[in-house]
Amino acid sequence: MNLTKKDKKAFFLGAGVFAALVLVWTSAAWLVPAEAFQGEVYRILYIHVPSASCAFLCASLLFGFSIASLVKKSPQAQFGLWARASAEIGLFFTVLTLATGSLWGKPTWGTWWTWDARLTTTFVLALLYGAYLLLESSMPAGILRQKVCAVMGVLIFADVPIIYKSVTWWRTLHQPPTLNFAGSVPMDGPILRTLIFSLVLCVASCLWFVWQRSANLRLRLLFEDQSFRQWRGV
Amino acid sequence: MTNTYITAAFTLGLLAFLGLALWLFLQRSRLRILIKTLQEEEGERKDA
Amino acid sequence: MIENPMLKVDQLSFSFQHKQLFESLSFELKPGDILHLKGPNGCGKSTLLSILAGLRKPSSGQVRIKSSAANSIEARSFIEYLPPEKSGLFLKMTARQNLSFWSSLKDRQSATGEIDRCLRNWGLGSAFIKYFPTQRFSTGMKRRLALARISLSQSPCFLLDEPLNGLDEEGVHLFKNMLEQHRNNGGSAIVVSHESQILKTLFTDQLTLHL
Amino acid sequence: MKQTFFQQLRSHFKHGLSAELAEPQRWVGSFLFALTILFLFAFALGDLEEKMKVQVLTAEFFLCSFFVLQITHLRIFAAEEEDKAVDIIQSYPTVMSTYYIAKVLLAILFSALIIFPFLGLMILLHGFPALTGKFALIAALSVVSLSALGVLLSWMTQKAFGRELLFPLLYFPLAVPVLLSAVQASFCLWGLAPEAMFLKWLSLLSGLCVIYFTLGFLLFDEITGWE
Repeated sequence: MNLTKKDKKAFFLGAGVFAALVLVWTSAAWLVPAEAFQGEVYRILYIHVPSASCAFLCASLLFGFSIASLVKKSPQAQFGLWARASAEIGLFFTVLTLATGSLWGKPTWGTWWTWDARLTTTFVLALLYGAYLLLESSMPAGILRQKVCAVMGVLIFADVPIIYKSVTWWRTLHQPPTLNFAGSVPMDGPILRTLIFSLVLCVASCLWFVWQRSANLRLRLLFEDQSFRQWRGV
Repeated sequence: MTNTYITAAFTLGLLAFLGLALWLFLQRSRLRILIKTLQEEEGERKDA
Repeated sequence: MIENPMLKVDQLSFSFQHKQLFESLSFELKPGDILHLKGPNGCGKSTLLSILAGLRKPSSGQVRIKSSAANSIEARSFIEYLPPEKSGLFLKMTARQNLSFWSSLKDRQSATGEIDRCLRNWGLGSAFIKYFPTQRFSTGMKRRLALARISLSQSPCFLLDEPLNGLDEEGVHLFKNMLEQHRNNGGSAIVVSHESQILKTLFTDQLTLHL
Repeated sequence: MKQTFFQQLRSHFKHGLSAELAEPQRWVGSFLFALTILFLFAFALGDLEEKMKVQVLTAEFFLCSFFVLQITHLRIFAAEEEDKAVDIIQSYPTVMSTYYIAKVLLAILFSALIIFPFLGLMILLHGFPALTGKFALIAALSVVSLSALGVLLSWMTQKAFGRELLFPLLYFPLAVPVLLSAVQASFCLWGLAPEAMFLKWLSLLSGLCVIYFTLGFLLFDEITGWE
């Protein structure tokens, strides 16, 4: 186990964020007072809402890195790796959002899956992330791949608000959103505080994941270059 | 009945986060080992 | 007054997936020069030509065609590129349609008369050729049509990759006349070819790439 | 010697048109595909109650136009790719966005050539109540926005492995808002959705047209030329 000092520090920081998250979530799951209308099950909100926001945060990260890799022409700048890391972590959070969403849907609506506006948007976002990663893995490495993936990143970011708008219009005909971010759930006192805490910690862990994943990708690229150069006896 | 869903949701979330962190950690250490062996090889090649 | 060079390359290097093809290459092409690009297989001749044609980005270094960057629209209007194996034709369309498209892209809008004369010059004047899609041509005839496109465009700088492959005696003869006429009109060209004996008389200088 | 924007657009369009006409089997194939969809739904439709029937016919129409568009867009650059004419186009002083616009117009033309006769057949055979200007507008807007998107994605995936599988996976999620607003807008026409929403859906559809077209127009230059 020969991690460098920098690695150890980074993982130590990650462990700290994770410990805080465990603390907040356990208190959210059991200690914070139940909510008047939905009783206990609203608590899933504390994990569903932050992971959904992280999923959409990763979409904007992907957009930012895509624009950077389109504008910056220097090949060394590894915005492509950062973009790929944020797409992978974004996929992770969309799947987590869908899972917690259906866990919340079962007791509330009696079914695992409902075409609720936010769930459908997250589902399409998951498809978009999957499409982005598939596009990147099926192209030969090079400048063209970087540019094409950047264009895809821009398309995804342009599409997410439109999907959300169209799906919300579509679903509000059938059943008004019982719970959205601002929320019909009366947000005050301990409920609001816990939600903000878990949101902040979730975003922190999301950024940490993106940062570490892109560091791993850079490390692998370094290893590939070095081993190839060595093999070539350069 | 509902709190089974709550515990399920939260344990799922925590396990997912833990799994992802672990995967990153293992990947990082594997890469470090590979790079170290590469440098050792480089060293040997230089001495030989 | 020294004319500004047709094409100027300085410190050009290109590595493809860590394989260094060539390193800090510099040369100049003045109007009237015909440069013969030589080298063993796989030394990067075709890659160099595709960089000069603005199809590939070099790892480092600069390519200037009449003082504008190789991938700018002004630079592209001066050069005419012939790819090595494929001839870049629209196989489902007739020879005339091919030539009129390429000439309209270069703002030449050559009338059908001019196109027919060019086809006849290259021995592609018969009726069969006028009305049938180019996919039924032999490789030699496809190569002649590609060379016809290049001669029709009258651009000052030709980048020709293996122009003779598939050509018969008459084709080679026609190509030599075209290149000679091009040189006399002050045009320049870079030719990658293995049959250097046939074209030796035309080359003004040569550049050899090493593995 | 620099050509004006419209001159190049005209020569790309004119040439692309004759390239498509020189290879009819490409778009005749998708017309046969549309006919199979027509027959399949005719077998399966049976005698549904009026409201249900209209919903199924709308689904049939947009399902078929989506796949016809996809086939057209996947093959839109086939003429150039065959003998690497793509490299010559990129080595020529072509303004690549004119090339993009010409290809989008061709895609719209040739898919509309298949989709609107198909719509006529559905109206004749199934009594699909779509003989209204509004529905034609919805269909036209969705064809335009999907074509702007499809041509861009088709060029992007040109050099990818397993292109036939990758293209639909990229195309579908980005087409979700177009298909959704097209279906919902047509439901408004037949009272299956509140009338007031029709203008909203139409504005979303035209917004999508503008967004996909401008994104395609701006981003196409980035992925051509020096690769």
